[in-house]
Amino acid sequence: MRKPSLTVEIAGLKLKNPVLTASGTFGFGAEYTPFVDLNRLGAVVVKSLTLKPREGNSPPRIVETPAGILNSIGLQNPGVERFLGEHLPYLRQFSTPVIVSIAGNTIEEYVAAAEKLAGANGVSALELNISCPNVKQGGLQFGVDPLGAAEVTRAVKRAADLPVIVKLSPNVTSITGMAKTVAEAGADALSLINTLSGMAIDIYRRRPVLGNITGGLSGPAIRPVAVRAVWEVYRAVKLPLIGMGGIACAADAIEFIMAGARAVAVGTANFLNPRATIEIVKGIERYLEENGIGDINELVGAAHSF
Amino acid sequence: MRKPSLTVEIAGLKLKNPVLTASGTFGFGAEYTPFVDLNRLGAVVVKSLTLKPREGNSPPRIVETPAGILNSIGLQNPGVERFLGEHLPYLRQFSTPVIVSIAGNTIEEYVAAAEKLAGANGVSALELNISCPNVKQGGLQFGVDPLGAAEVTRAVKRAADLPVIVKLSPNVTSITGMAKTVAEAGADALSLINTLSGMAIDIYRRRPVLGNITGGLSGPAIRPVAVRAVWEVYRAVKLPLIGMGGIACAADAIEFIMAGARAVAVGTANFLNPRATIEIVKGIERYLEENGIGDINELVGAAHSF
Amino acid sequence: MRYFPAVEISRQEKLAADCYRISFISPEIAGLARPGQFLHVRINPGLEPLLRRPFSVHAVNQRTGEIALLYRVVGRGTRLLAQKKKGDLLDLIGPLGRGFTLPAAGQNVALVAGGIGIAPLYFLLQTLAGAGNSPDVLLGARTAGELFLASEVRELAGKAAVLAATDDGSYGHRAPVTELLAKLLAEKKVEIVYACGPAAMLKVVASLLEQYGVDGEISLEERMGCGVGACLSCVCKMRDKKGQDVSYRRVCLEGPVFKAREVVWQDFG
Amino acid sequence: MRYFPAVEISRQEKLAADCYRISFISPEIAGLARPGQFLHVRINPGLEPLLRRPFSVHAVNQRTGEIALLYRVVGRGTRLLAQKKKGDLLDLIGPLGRGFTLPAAGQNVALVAGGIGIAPLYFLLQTLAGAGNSPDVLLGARTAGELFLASEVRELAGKAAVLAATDDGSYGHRAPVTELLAKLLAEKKVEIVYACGPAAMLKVVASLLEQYGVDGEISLEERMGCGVGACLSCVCKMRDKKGQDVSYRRVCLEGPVFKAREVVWQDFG
Ligand SMILES: Cc1cc2nc3c(=O)[nH]c(=O)nc-3n(C[C@H](O)[C@H](O)[C@H](O)COP(=O)(O)OP(=O)(O)OC[C@H]3O[C@@H](n4cnc5c(N)ncnc54)[C@H](O)[C@@H]3O)c2cc1C
Ligand SMILES: Cc1cc2nc3c(=O)[nH]c(=O)nc-3n(C[C@H](O)[C@H](O)[C@H](O)COP(=O)(O)OP(=O)(O)OC[C@H]3O[C@@H](n4cnc5c(N)ncnc54)[C@H](O)[C@@H]3O)c2cc1C
Ligand SMILES: Cc1cc2nc3c(=O)[nH]c(=O)nc-3n(C[C@H](O)[C@H](O)[C@H](O)COP(=O)(O)O)c2cc1C
Ligand SMILES: Cc1cc2nc3c(=O)[nH]c(=O)nc-3n(C[C@H](O)[C@H](O)[C@H](O)COP(=O)(O)O)c2cc1C
Ligand code: FES
Ligand code: FES
Repeated sequence: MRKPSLTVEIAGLKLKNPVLTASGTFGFGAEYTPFVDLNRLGAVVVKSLTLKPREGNSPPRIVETPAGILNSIGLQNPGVERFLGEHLPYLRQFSTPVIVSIAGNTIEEYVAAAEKLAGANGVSALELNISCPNVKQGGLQFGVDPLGAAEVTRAVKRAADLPVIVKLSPNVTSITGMAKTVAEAGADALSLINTLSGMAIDIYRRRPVLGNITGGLSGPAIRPVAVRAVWEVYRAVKLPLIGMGGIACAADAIEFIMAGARAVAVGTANFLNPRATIEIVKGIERYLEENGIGDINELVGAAHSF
Repeated sequence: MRKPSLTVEIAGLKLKNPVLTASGTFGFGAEYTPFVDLNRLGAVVVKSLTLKPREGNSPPRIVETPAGILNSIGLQNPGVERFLGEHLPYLRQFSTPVIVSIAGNTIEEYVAAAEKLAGANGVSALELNISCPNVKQGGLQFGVDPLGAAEVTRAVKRAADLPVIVKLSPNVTSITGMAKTVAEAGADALSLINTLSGMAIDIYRRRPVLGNITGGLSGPAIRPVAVRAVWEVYRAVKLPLIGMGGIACAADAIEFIMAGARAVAVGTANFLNPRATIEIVKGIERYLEENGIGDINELVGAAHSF
Repeated sequence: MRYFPAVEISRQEKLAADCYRISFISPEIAGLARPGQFLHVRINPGLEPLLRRPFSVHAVNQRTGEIALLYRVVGRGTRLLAQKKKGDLLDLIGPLGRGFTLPAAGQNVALVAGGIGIAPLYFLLQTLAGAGNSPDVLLGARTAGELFLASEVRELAGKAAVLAATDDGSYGHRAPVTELLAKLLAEKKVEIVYACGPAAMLKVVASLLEQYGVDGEISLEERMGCGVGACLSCVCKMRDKKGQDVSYRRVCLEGPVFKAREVVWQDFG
Repeated sequence: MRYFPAVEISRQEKLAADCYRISFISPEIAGLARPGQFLHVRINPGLEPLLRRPFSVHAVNQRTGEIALLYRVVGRGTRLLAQKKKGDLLDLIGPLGRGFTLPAAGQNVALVAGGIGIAPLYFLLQTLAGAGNSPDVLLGARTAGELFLASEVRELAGKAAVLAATDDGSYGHRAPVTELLAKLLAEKKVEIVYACGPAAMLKVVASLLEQYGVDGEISLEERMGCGVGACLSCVCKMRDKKGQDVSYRRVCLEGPVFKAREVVWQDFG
């Protein structure tokens, strides 16, 4: 039997396979090249960029929790300019599409960042991070306010001639509501989910562990919440979905795909196993072979028709 | 040094210690008496009752996830009448207050259940479960709609001359908003959190694992989300808080207390260790002794003043 | 029912591919356990796996107080259990649930085991043999390799017939074990049948019993949380005595053994 | 830097209460490792603990290719690490980070170790000794029991002075090790100081170096995620060369070794 097809299409982008990197967990790609051949990934999603550089939150910025981690990086990033000058050229060597995540405090910032990136050669799509729980203003406010989310989406679509993927926050009453609003606003695809808002306390020092007090929960612990979000949004909107949240192995990835994700992103698992992305690509291929499935697309949403 | 004081007061109820059982995880108390002396608990919170008996959801009703479980019991319960006849008399033998959790599809059902229970001897307080994610109508709808939540709270307060504890859902954009609304509506205390909405898929059978498709996520996995909820609500309202979500040992309980919980409830951990509640009571006492703290109340919210 | 937080493993034996027998000494459990009851096992102290796993009491040595569990590796928990060694500790709650109702002296009894379903029936057989009752035993498995207990069963069964069937015919009759039961019921007056195995098999057993008007008890499986009746996770749909209204009953408390005719099968397979 | 998913433990030695040395054979790591670099260790394959744990390369035997890590049990991960036995496997990434810049031949060097801070400095000492440089070594600990490596250090240091101090005076001078450093700097021309230990101690070391205008490098610790520079979890605030604008730098990539004068101490203990 010939090898099954792993290629998927997201927002007009043809991807070799459905395995992406989750923004903020894979740096700008180069950090993982000692372990991973970037050419074998579906796409590289880089750390969220803001128009101007950001310092981020004060440490500690990470703490381990049961089957998860809390982080409060606070969008530390070099800004769009330096990304274009220092990081994008390196990524251009690879045949893998580069998806650039952008964040901001104001619509204007999103738009300005988007325009600069749209002009650059080697940026395949934009992911709007409107759901970062770790920055005081901006970030999450758009993520939990449907109007704000729609407005950012519309503005960026107008400003940049690139596919726009909107990344949704799980910290809302109705993620399907958010999904519908940004879909109507012109989003080409949706990423879900970003981290859950959480915190940890050091009972010996009697204070929050994180310098920022609260942080974003990620890792296997949140997988059931993420799978549910993908499941519900798949039924609510027609857009292609990129599922993420606790994916650590191929079986996890397939769970998201059957829930309705056309692609998946691997985040926290990179920290545990630097080759997680590649192993998941291989594992999905093996599953397809073992189950006589010729094309990954046959599995997208498969669990809805049981 | 004399033994530290563990007694706390919640909504006018004096509790021997701050360790309660989480509704639905401890049955009606009798199930755990082979392992636990109910007289040594702060209070027993029983499985949520509805006015009429409920059959619940079709199995499977439980699935294990990383550091957590998903359940979709669907409020199976014998109804208020049979509880009063078959279960409450047994609980009356103990000196420990009995808190009865009630749920319903309509305000009228909540009110009718509350009235019946208020009339009974041996019911110390009511906990309003407006946040069960596992029932089609009712349950969660009140939990995510501030107006509905306020209305139920007001109606039950009017109907029953008992302390009313409102249990909040984490599946909302703003749990502090919900807290403020039910506080204004007359709640005497708040319990948080109920389970997070989630699901799991069996990738070999290509279908959701749970008969109900989605379920509620509980256990250590959700602790960071629960601690954050307690932390935020503590700053938003003056009501006493009962914290729960992934508490498996005394250190976990103390984390909630320092975040602002005056009492804690143990749920999923009972399944792992049938003596969890008692061991947590002992562990808290030991911590107080080792740190020279005379009264547990000194720790409530301690992490806010670092 | 008691809580045994630290019981030392006395033996871990691999009986076949994926099939193990794990034993420990506990005169208390040996004294309390009845055939058909189960133990709720916490495999590791940490969070992996999180929940306990239920296993039927498989064999009891009243003299030494040694208890055995028979299990097949099917997932994460049983895989971790199979890694345990003599001397390691297990955390147990039990014995739990309602076991088999024993037959009156001299009643004609048959046991029907599908695959790992032999686990609780072996303890039942021990008990019956002890009471001088030697039932017919029907063993079913996918292949000969899974009939690893056949000889031990023969010893126990004494003069009674032990018949085996395999799906692939690699041992005994090439047939589902339920065919052996049909044959037995047709040829001989059986008064009570005890069965354990896959839901699909139990379903057939139940209909055969109905057809022949024979009483039977079966041991069911459902995913569990607490194991003690508190969480309502483990329910199966059952008819009441009069076979009328149906309701959910807890496998961990009202079961795991139920009267064959009580079970509402729609929920299975 | 490489990924070594399965390295077999060759030794696990308990050196003192809570202090262990764990070793494994890896000529590759032995060849790549520089003093001050660390390995990012996945202690168990499952989810407990979830994150890797960083440990400095403590000792390298170039002949046998054996690497040693020296660690103190302070929490869950190190407790689980201490349970590992010879023959068990470890999952390693490394060597990672920027190590110490070695001194020019003949420079006067001093090493200052606080408690478990001896871990990376021992490998540095091995390297210096190999290059014929015998630095002054100042060892600090809470009590004598924690100076378990003093004799091995003496051997390596050769003719150079090894001074020890304990908080409780149970061995050597009853003083913080920083007092020994103050004395040394006052009495002798030291050109480079290498230090590792608790943040509070490093802070004092840094101010002494500033006071005496002596160069120094220190090894910092911060909680890590990826260990390879991708997640920005492990940052510490640093001054740039000119001592002007401050910015966050990654302990895992730009560190763990930094110039003493670069560190902005407000962020610490
Ligand atoms: C009363 C009772 C007695 C049992 N006796 C035996 C026995 O003697 N020998 C034996 O091999 N097996 C027995 N089982 C089945 C055994 O409990 C499961 O095979 C085991 O729990 C699987 O765990 P796992 O982690 O390896 O599988 P996984 O599939 O990884 O388990 C995931 C979750 O599903 C649950 N689960 C999976 N399969 C079953 C099942 N068939 N029944 C109940 N829960 C399940 C697990 O407990 C766990 O919570 C019994 C089940 C019950 C209810
Ligand atoms: C570059 C570097 C080199 C190190 N070298 C050594 C060494 O050679 N010997 C040694 O004993 N220790 C060393 N440490 C400290 C060591 O990493 C921690 O003691 C260890 O991670 C504690 O893990 P735990 O699970 O036992 O503690 P826990 O407190 O349970 O750990 C909880 C979380 O906090 C992190 N954490 C806790 N303490 C520290 C710390 N001091 N530094 C960084 N992360 C921490 C853990 O990695 C884990 O993610 C080093 C740290 C760094 C950053
Ligand atoms: C350390 C860290 C940094 C992150 N930074 C970003 C970010 O900059 N932008 C973003 O959209 N998501 C960010 N995320 C969220 C992840 O992209 C992902 O949505 C989330 O972690 C869930 O996936 P996981 O469980 O596989 O990690 C970050 C997550 C982690 C753990
Ligand atoms: C099996 C199960 C049944 C539950 N049933 C109820 C219920 O009837 N009413 C309710 O308010 N909460 C119910 N809950 C939620 C718990 O009371 C608790 O809020 C939640 O599980 C978080 O705590 P934990 O992580 O300690 O379990 C149930 C939880 C579980 C696991
Ligand atoms: S497992 Fe909890 S009621 Fe049966
Ligand atoms: S640990 Fe990820 S950047 Fe340092």
